[in-house]
Amino acid sequence: MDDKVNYLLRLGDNALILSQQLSRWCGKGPALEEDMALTNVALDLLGQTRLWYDYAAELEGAGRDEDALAFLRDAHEFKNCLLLEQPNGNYADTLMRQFYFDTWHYFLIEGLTRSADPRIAAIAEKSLKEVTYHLRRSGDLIVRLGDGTDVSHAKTQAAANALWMYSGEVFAYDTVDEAMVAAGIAPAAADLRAQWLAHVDEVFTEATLTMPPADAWMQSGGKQGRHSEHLGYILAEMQFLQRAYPGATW
Amino acid sequence: MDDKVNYLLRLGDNALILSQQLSRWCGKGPALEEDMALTNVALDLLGQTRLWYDYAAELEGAGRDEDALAFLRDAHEFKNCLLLEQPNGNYADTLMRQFYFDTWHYFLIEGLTRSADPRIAAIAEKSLKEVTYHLRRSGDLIVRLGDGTDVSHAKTQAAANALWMYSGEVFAYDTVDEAMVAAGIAPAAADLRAQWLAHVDEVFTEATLTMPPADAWMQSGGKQGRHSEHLGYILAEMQFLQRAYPGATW
Amino acid sequence: MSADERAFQARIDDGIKIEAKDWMPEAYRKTLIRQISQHAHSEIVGQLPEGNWVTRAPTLKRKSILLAKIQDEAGHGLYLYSAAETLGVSRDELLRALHSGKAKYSSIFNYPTLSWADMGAIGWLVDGSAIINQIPLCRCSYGPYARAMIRVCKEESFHARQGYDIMLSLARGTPAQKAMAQDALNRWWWPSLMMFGPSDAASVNSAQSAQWRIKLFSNDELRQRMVDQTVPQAEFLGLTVPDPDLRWNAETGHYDFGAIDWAEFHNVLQGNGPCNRERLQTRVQAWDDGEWFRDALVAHADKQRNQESAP
Amino acid sequence: MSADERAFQARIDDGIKIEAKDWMPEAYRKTLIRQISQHAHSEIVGQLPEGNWVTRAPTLKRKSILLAKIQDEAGHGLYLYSAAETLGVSRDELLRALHSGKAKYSSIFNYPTLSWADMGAIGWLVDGSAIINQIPLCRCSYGPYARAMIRVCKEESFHARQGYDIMLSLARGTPAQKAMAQDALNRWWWPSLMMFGPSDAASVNSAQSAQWRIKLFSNDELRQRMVDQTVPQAEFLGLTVPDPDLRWNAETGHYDFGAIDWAEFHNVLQGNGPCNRERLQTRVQAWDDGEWFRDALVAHADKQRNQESAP
Repeated sequence: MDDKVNYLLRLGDNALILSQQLSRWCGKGPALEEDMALTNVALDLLGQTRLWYDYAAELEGAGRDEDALAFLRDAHEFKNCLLLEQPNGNYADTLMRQFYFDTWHYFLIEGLTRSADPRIAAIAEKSLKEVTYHLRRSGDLIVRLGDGTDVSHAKTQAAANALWMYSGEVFAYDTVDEAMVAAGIAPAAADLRAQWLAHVDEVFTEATLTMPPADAWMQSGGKQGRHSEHLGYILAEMQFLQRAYPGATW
Repeated sequence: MDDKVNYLLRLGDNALILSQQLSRWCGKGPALEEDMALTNVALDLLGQTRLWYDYAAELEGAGRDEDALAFLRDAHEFKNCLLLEQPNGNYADTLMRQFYFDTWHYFLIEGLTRSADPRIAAIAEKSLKEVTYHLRRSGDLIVRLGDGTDVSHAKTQAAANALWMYSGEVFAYDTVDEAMVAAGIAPAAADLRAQWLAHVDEVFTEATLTMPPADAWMQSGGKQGRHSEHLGYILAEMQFLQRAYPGATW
Repeated sequence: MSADERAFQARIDDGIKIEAKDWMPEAYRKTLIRQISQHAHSEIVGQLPEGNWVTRAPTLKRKSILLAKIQDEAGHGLYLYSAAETLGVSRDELLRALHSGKAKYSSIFNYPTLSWADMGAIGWLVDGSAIINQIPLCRCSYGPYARAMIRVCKEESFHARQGYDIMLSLARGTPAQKAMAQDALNRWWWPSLMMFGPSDAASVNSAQSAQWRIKLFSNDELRQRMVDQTVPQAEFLGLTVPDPDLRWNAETGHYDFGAIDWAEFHNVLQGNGPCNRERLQTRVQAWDDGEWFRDALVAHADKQRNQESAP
Repeated sequence: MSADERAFQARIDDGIKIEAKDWMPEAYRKTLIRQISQHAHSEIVGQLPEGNWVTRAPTLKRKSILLAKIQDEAGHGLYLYSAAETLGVSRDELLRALHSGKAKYSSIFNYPTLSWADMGAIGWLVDGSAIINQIPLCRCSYGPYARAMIRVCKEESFHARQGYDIMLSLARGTPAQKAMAQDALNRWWWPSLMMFGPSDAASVNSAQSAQWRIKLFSNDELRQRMVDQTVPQAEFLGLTVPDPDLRWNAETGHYDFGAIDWAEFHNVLQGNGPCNRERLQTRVQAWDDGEWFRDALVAHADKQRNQESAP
């Protein structure tokens, strides 16, 4: 598979799987305002998914459209990072997953606005306002929960610790990522990671949370299609109609 | 669809969906002995499913085999009663669902041993030992939980109440069921219901549980393919591989 | 009638809106609180049957439209709770009444969504009926409610069109899809007609509400409007309305339709619908599970306030 | 060496089984408890990666075989806990050690099962390795353990054959199925080789265990046996073993194979495998969620006993 197509699918898969997970909260959030805000994020990510997939499909030129990419690939063909397929858990888990992602996503998208690929730069430009809002929102909530009650502090710290080992995969560049860096298409890992660590540290400090060690063991494999056991279930549900009624138009 | 085929599918679907639900407990039961016993029940039901499906497929003569019936029908084509698709919940919920089903199933299978259809009678004969054991086991556990601790009593009573409205569908005979009764193939509803009520009453009395009112409103629709929202998720998971890899041999 | 009451009724008769700070009879206030909160609860509970298909929407575009629709519903709930709050009751109080089972929500949401076609049928029939019910309320006597309804109706008409569009795709799709659409129409048709409430003969409180201009048309009038509007749409889809007694009456210029099974209506209302228990449980659990979160936001806000007011 | 110790070792050297009531050195008892309970825990935790596919098995027959296999594993756990109990430790104590993270289980179960082919690979490679490890233990010095292993091994060999049969169907299936099988072999090959433990040079306690006849062959000997047995099977399947250094050595009559990544082995052992946390959490939660159930059975049994002993 072409490196750029692969890279675009990684971007799209991250956004789609996270959007899918968030949409499970529909009507079940802890407050009406949260229901709306979370759905908003899910919608933004879904929109971004479609932009990445459309470009990937076009470059691939294999006759697959956005829906074929979303609904007709099995787990080993998905390239999202493991973080995004982790279960929703309680609301602190959901928000911490979001915060870890949003922080990386913001700096990445910000970097991609300067991509040598004009289409990627344009998509990033279009997404930047959204991901800026996402990051402000999730960081703000982490502060309020971390520095809220004892219960919320404990839940948020537990989520921070539990998800930490999934936070590093985005910076573990393989040949695909490095090819994008070499071509001036994507920002380098080291810069993003430094920005990520600094921002998480800042928010955690304000939130009175302890940041787990930066040199902790990090899980990986998602980008290369080696996922956790969660993804298969997510896809079985998401893809049911397209699989059960092949060739139908919806 | 032929009434007898329909009737056989109802029997098979009940057994399959319950087996599927029980198999979710694999490795997660409250005690090793329970893990084994529950898996045993799941295995028995799966075996019965295959016997019913094989006969249904043969009578239908449409080239569908047991796997086509299990994995290539959508929710509205499934004919299991609503009781069996209710979520596992806690272990008391799982056991109460089992007890309500086992009680009906035992009396039904016992009646079917005298079916005018010799193949059905033979399958019933073969299953009778299994369902006798199932009923003894679940009744025994209901007694021990109902008359165990305050906590177990409360959980068991709550399960009894919550599932009660799904316990009557098996006795709500429609034209398909009545055709089977008229042909001497299946036992009449009234007899089964009387036996069911008497047995549940006896076990609940020993378990110090209160039996909900016999004339309470009962949900129905499953036999006719009008299910709860649960079944779609059960099938999406169960059918994934057959749907995603059409035509493959496993 | 007291002088206050006479003046109040005169304003209504003159078409002047009642505002939150105006004097109003206690019964008017209570009736409005009941009506508005019931509507708000319906928006909130109404997210659940659609939420049931959002993770299984068949295309990314349909998923996106459905998500946006559910978000709109949460927004409608928000406007409506705010409108109710102008009458001196808090959102938390209203939610407590919902969670305890004291307050009602529209019975239609006690039916399950069994296929993707139900996303079409709900938009087309349920939102369609809701709009017919709600458009007159944009002119109702209570200002905050009328203004909330204007916003709600605008978005609802999008939802109805999107629902019809789903039905259209299915009706023009494969035989399996068409069957799915027909099955959804079969299941949602009668409950949608029941959404307008009991027939006028059986309806209580209608006269007073009409006088107060918070009920502008009778249940049966609105129901007839729905049938007249929907039957040609079903015909266009090539689907069959599940009512053997349905026929065009050239004399009245309306469709005659069959008798509604009010026993079913009352049975569902009494809690025996297929999903009553689950819908309420889901909302109660969401609320209970979210308690620590809401508490934390309050605690954090308190800390911030204390810090700001510190010397 | 004391007289007791000498007599004990002499019995072992004569091939006489040690039984529960016999005198034994404390270190022998402890080593056995550790080894048997680790094996028991592995059976219990080992249910989870396979349980992950039981609801998604592709045919009713495969589902049935998989369910039966998982049930056998629970049974093995049961025999083995019983064998450990003969050494004076209760099942609850052993489970506490598992749940607290103090006791280990086979590291192989910290890898995820990502496709149906993993059900084949686990049966073929993981159960295959387990059998090679366990067959000698049927002749180990401690009677209850040896007898438990005889039962276990009999069933395991079924499992290994069933796993190979899954691989065979996939390897002869569609290109997608064959790719699934190859991917599973790629992921499970090295972890299966690691199941035999560190190479003899790095292995501790081996000498003493060998003397006690609770370890009859070295890790490397057993590992070589596994490679020699499995490579031709992979060839028959038409699959490629993911080891570029693998080749037949006509001189030794064995396959030479590449270096094992012991860093990965130790990393997983230390808790950094893909599923360490989830596996343990699942078991702990099952145990905690089941507490009320176990308590109820005890309470009921107590009531029955009291009633029986009442006048």
